Amino acid sequence: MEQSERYVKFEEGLVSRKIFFDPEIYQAELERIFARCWLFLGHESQIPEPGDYMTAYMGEDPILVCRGADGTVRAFLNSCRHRGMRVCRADRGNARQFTCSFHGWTYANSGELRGVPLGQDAYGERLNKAEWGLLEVPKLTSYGGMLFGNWDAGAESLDDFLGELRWYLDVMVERQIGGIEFIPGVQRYSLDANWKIASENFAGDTYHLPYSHGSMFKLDIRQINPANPSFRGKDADYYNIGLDNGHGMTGIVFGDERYRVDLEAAKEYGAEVVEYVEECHQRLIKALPKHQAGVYALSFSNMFPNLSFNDFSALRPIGFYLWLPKGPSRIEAWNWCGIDRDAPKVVKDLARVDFTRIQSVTGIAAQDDTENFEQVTEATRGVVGQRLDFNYQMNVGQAPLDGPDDCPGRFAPYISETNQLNFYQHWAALFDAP
Amino acid sequence: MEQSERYVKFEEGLVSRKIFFDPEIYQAELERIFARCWLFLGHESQIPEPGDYMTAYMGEDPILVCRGADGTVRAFLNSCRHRGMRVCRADRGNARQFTCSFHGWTYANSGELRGVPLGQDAYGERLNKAEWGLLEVPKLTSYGGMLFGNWDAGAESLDDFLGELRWYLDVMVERQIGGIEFIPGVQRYSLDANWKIASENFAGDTYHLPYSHGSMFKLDIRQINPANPSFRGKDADYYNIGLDNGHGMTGIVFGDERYRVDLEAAKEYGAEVVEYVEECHQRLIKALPKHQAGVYALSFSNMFPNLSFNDFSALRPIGFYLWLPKGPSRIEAWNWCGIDRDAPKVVKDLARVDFTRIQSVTGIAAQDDTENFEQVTEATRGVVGQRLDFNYQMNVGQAPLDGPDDCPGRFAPYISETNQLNFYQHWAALFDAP
Amino acid sequence: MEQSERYVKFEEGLVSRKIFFDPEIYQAELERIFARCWLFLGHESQIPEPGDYMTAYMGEDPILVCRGADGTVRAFLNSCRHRGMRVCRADRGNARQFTCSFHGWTYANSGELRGVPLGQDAYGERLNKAEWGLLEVPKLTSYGGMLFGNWDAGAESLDDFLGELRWYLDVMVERQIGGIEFIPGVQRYSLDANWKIASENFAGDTYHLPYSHGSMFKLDIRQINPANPSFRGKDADYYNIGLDNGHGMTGIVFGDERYRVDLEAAKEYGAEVVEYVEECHQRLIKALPKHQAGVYALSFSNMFPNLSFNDFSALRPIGFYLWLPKGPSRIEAWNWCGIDRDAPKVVKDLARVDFTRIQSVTGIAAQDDTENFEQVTEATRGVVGQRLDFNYQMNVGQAPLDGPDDCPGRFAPYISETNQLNFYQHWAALFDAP
Amino acid sequence: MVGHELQHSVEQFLYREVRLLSELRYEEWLDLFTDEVRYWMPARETIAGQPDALAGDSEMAYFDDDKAFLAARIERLRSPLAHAEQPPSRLRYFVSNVEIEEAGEDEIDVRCNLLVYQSRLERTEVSYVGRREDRLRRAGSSWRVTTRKIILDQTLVPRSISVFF
Amino acid sequence: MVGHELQHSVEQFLYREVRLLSELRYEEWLDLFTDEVRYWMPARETIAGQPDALAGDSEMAYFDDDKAFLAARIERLRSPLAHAEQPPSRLRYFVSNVEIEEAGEDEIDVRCNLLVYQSRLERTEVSYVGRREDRLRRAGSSWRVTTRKIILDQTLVPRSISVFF
Amino acid sequence: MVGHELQHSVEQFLYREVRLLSELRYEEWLDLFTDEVRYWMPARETIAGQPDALAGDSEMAYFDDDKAFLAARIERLRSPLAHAEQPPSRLRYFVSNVEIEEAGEDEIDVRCNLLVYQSRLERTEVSYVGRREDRLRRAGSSWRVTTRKIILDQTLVPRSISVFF
Ligand code: FES
Ligand code: FES
Ligand code: FES
Ligand SMILES: [Fe+3]
Ligand SMILES: [Fe+3]
Ligand SMILES: [Fe+3]
Repeated sequence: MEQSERYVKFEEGLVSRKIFFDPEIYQAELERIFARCWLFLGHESQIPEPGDYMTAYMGEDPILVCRGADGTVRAFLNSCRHRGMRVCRADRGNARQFTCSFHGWTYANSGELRGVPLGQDAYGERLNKAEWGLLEVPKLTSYGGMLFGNWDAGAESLDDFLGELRWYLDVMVERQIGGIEFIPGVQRYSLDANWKIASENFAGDTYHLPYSHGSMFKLDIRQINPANPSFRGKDADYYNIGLDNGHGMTGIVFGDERYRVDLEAAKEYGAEVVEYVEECHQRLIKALPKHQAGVYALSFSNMFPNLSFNDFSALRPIGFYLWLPKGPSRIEAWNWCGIDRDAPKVVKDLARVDFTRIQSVTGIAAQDDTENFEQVTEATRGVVGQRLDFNYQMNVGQAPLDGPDDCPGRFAPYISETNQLNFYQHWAALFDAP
Repeated sequence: MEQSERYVKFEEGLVSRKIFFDPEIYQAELERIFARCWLFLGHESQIPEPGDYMTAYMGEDPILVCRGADGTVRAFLNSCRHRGMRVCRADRGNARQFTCSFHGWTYANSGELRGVPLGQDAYGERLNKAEWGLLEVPKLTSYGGMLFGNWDAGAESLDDFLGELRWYLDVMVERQIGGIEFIPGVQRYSLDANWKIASENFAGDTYHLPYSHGSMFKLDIRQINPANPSFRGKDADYYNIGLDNGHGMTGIVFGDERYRVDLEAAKEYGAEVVEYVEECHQRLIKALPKHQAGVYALSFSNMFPNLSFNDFSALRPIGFYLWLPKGPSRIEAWNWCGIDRDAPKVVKDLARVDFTRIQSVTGIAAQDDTENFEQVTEATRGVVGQRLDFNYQMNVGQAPLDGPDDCPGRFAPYISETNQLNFYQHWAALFDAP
Repeated sequence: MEQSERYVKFEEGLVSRKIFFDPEIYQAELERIFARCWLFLGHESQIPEPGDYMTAYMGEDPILVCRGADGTVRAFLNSCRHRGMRVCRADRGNARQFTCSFHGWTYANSGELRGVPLGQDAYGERLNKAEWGLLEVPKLTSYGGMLFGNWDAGAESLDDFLGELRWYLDVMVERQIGGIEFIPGVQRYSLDANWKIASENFAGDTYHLPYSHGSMFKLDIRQINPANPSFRGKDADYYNIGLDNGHGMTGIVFGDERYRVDLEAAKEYGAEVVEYVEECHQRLIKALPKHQAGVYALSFSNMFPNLSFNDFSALRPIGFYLWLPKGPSRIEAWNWCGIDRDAPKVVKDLARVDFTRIQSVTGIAAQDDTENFEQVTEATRGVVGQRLDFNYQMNVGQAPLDGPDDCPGRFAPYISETNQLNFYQHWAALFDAP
Repeated sequence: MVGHELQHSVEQFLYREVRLLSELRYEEWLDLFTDEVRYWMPARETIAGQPDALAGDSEMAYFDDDKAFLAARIERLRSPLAHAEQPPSRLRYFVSNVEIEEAGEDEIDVRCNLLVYQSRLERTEVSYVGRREDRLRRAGSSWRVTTRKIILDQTLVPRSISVFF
Repeated sequence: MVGHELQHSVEQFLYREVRLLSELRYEEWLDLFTDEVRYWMPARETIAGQPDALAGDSEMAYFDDDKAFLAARIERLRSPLAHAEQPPSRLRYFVSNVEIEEAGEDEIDVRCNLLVYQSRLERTEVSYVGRREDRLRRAGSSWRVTTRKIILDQTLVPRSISVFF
Repeated sequence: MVGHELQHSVEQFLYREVRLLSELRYEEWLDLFTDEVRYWMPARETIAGQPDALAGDSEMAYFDDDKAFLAARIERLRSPLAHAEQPPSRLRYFVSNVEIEEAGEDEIDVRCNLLVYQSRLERTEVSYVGRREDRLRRAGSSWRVTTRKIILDQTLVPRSISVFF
């Protein structure tokens, strides 16, 4: 029996509570998932100029992401090869080279070891500098400006990893007039929960919306941004879609539905915004097949393992929520706000403010999620609680829905739990991999 | 060799320091002791009305104790069966049902799963609600209003578990005119010590009184409450009594001795109080055999594993001190003050204030106990210290005393350490159980 | 293959990052290194009078160091043999005996169990007091007033343990007119790093000076104390010296070089100080062979495992820096300032103030060391980082230098990394010992 | 340095304001802000060479609320479904180091240091540490907040924020 | 809002009072209380629908002392066997957000926020966070405490309490 | 008890002084000290029978600086190689319980409680807790520090100290 079968009972729609607490399972995740999957590092717009850099994490390993003099972006373990010091202690900046504060080894922002103090005198020929550059993340790929790295040199390509998800991401990416850019700055916060609790939530947990966020939906959140969805319950033409490699999307609707909502909302802001929305739509129609363009915008989703994001509208932020693992029961969440570089200022401001208010650290949605994620953790760590399973039975045995033709993924109702099972099924496959 | 023999050397009166630190031993305790023994949950008087509820812990598992519409008290794992959320986040209140804040599953206070949002639409026939009620503690028994639960459906009855202790508890329970009630409110505090250090202390550690609490006994604590014992050293007619299943009582004296002290003390408060004390005594004589009634009140004791209590007098509080395990070296202590529901107000106030002053979080006794419990922990965690044993040799090889006829338990002098060995002997038996 | 070979690749000059994090390796260190090596306890001058005592640690075990009525110094596990309570909770004081605050067992400051409350009444003949004195550290030796203890009764003598280091320590000790004394008081601080990171640094890490402490060397630190070294880079007549049993010394220079610096510096303070320096030199010449006396003062060094110290000059403090292990990634550092008991007040004040300013908790050197030690830890704990090795290749394959005749140790350039490898080679030998 | 009467009046205003928060009197608290208030908590990063690196006006913020949205937050907090504050946290605000500068006719700039302690449920304890830069406008014998800029010293917020500053 | 002279006088009284505690001058501290003082710290729970759920008059309390028992606590602390404070803790009291209301002729009601930091032995560190509601009575140029109500924000006290508030 | 004008003036001086530190305006901060200042933080131990056991004049200290060395520390902090503060920490100083006593002609003794919060890099958080005993000298309408004695309550310092008090 595969080890994971004890934990993930796919057919029954059950997942053992153990995988959210056991320290050994967590260590195995760091090795078999975070050291093998494509992980999000940030966005190119955060480091536009040669020499720009930012720091990040892959699993618990600190990363330094640099744009070289040649404009190429590279990522490195942010740890000196000499004796491990954090080479760069700032969150971001611009530098041609990094000098380690311990003994002063100096690395070019391309990673190679440029110089060591007292070089020849101290080392003579005994140090082969070529072998002691910063440990580079062997695979780094940018898609729509989003940077992904993978520690496994033998890993499949980002494209293969994205798999079916790519088809939907293209909608988000192609809709942008000037391309996605991240507004400067990041939000970071800690929460005492396992990283999967948050990731699976974005992968498919539409079911928590009406109750977890009932207080939000009671508000007229169109007052924040008219493009805000008034919550919709089960609705035949909204789908959750489970994608290969554990990715999951919620609330996908076809046939220009989201475009119509935007257009309506845009009117409240005048001609400039209306034109902007129309232009976004035009771009999509030019760039993509009609049925794909008709998706127009996404809802909240999760790219396996731990990058959640949402994109409801051209008038709202593209939110990125990275759930960094910091132990079996601790997450460090990093949030970014993406916008269309060429959106009108009114739209950019609208999106930025919307971001702070809904899903950010202070957001009226995120607050209640944190409370739930943390108390799930608190309430399930006892030895009796650990004997139980989490329940994902909503759609067990149910046939997938027929989505529109030529649209990838396994379709499920807007309110469903299949995406989470899809997430854990992939988790199990990686967990069992040698 | 039984695994436990490495740790508990009963014949030699030695106990290994390892059992107070080793994380694996602690995990085993949670499974073999806390998931199998009868554990204290609180008192019925805390939830008198239908719909009243309070939260508690069994080991590290969070518990929700509810009085149903039918007046029946039930206890449940306070964790949603859907995905584990803490169903009730308040310490107490009144509710007919509990709606989980995550997805809104709703449970009756009888535990059954009443409704799930979008029920039929979302789940169709795929969720068997009957199987997904709150996990009920299979065994729950009330004795004298004290609620005890046991996770082991096959466990012996509470009566069998109390065993010989029952005979003494009857004295405390029968003495009450109106029965025990807990004054509203609980005290909670943390201390960095292993749960057994505190439990064994109440089980039998009379030897710590003169020195640990020397500063208290130097005071005229009769000024707090004339029924306060002036400390008595070795005294032929005071006994520590080791009881089956690891329970232990200290300072038991027969022949109305404690009654006489109360009567004397009562005079300082006038006729009403004197009559009250006499009435308590009368109740006992009616309810129990003379030699049992002559016990009148208990001293400090421990019900295995972690419920300590004391009951010195009808004019003093019945203190309950629950030592909740929160890791190998951490306790969360919950304190309650029990009084006779029908005691005169002057007596109730006397008892309540006495409680705050002696054994409570701020009590002049508890302060010094905490200092000792914590520093025992600090001072014994090193690898060399861990090689040593704790010493309980005071009465090794000594024959039990002959107690009065027909009184259960193994009798030892008031100053003795046999009750602690009795505690660890039972601990060892449970530890070795498959 | 020896277990340690996976971690310490001596020939290649590589050490696995695992040994700075793995909890099991840490536990093994406590048993095989800290419970078997000679460890520093403090200095006799801290407890000059009969009855004086101070507390200390050996590994994570708390220690009580007492000077008995007979003037003999003894060390004990600071944990009551009855039930483990910390017998002495003060950092220092004077006491003929220690009464445990839990049950009042009383120990003479010679360790024996003097009395127990209610002795005969409680214990009769059942307690063999002779067996229950404080656990004494079986080996305790004073050298130059420095107290060292060893838990291993079968361990080699302190002399054998010091080995080649003794030859150099004699220089430091013999130079003192009145002998070393510690000024009253200790500094303590925590840092989140493994104990070896700090110890190896003093054992040989001259290479970190120019960059880690560049900000200090940019100052005219002769303004603090003219005897302060202006930083010297590679300099043929300064040596790092690797000594047996893992000890390491840096910056040793022969032929009265350090004496000349002192004499020059002394002039700024007038005749009294010049005479003092000359007298120190004379003492050395009388006490030691010329080539040994010519060493005059030491630089920074580490006595395996965790006692770092420095002694640059007769006008500067003798700094002691003990790196107490408190978990795989935590150190508690204790700092003391040693001076010559008979030095002129001006010199004593100079040394004391110098101590606070350079290497103490607030010192302009220590601050930057802490930052590096902590961030090394932070940056190397990830699963990918843990796959790498630390690099100590500076002198791999390089023949030792020829030091002056009859001077013990393996000589390496002032800027070198051989002492660290010497440290880890000994660590490996102890780690593999049964 | 402004006079001590002014100092006293401002400190009492600030103490009362945060007390209203710890007493969950959100609506009364909101009344202490002018209609055009900007309630702003810019994001903060460790940027090489920029010690006090705060996000700019159109960059990342934790809060960037107008009075209408503050009101919406309060309306939400009054809902039984505002789980983050159900049951409510116990909040303690330590306002200290109050410094005042005149800012024209009837306005003043007020800085203070702020330690906000949040205790909730059984054992969740969080502390937020930072400073506030307020612009106050005279309103009769008291004051109204016309701009509030909150600057946490933490670049990693200890928990998602369900409290006001 | 009371005048700033009164504010100043009360704050100085409160500062001195807690300083006496951190200086272990317990007897002098006790002199600052009237003979009929009630020194009361009611217990606190998280009760559904009752935000600031404090135990009532005859319900659970942490402290419910009169002057006589405060004196007894102090007498005990002076004993070498008062192990909880042997050797004594190092205590730091941060009194802030002092708000005053007149309460008749020569009495005032004083609220303050309180952070009490306790450091003891080698590495025990504990913080108590809450507020105080005092009734003070004028005593010549100074004050006496006639009622002290202490309300911690923690429902789980971080350690057993061997300090005064 | 000194007058409230003096209290106000001193508190404002202390607030401004620590603000200069949190704003990294070290040189301006140093200007607030007299040339003969002793900046002293004696070591502290738990010594049986000596509650407030501070190291004496010629015993162990954490700081024992004159103005010249304070200047040297500042010069160092300005170096890009002062790694302990590169990038700089985020510092917050809570000055409270300010008590003043006249000390002759134009000098006063000022005590205060001090909580210094240090946040640096991504997640290093440290708090220093203690008191200060300053001697201030009148300098025109403001003050200069002529003696500063810093007494931490921690006998185990939470981290090596790269900040001023
Ligand atoms: S650790 Fe980076 S240079 Fe040595
Ligand atoms: S976790 Fe309770 S309803 Fe989902
Ligand atoms: S533990 Fe020391 S006397 Fe009992
Ligand atoms: Fe959500
Ligand atoms: Fe006790
Ligand atoms: Fe250094």
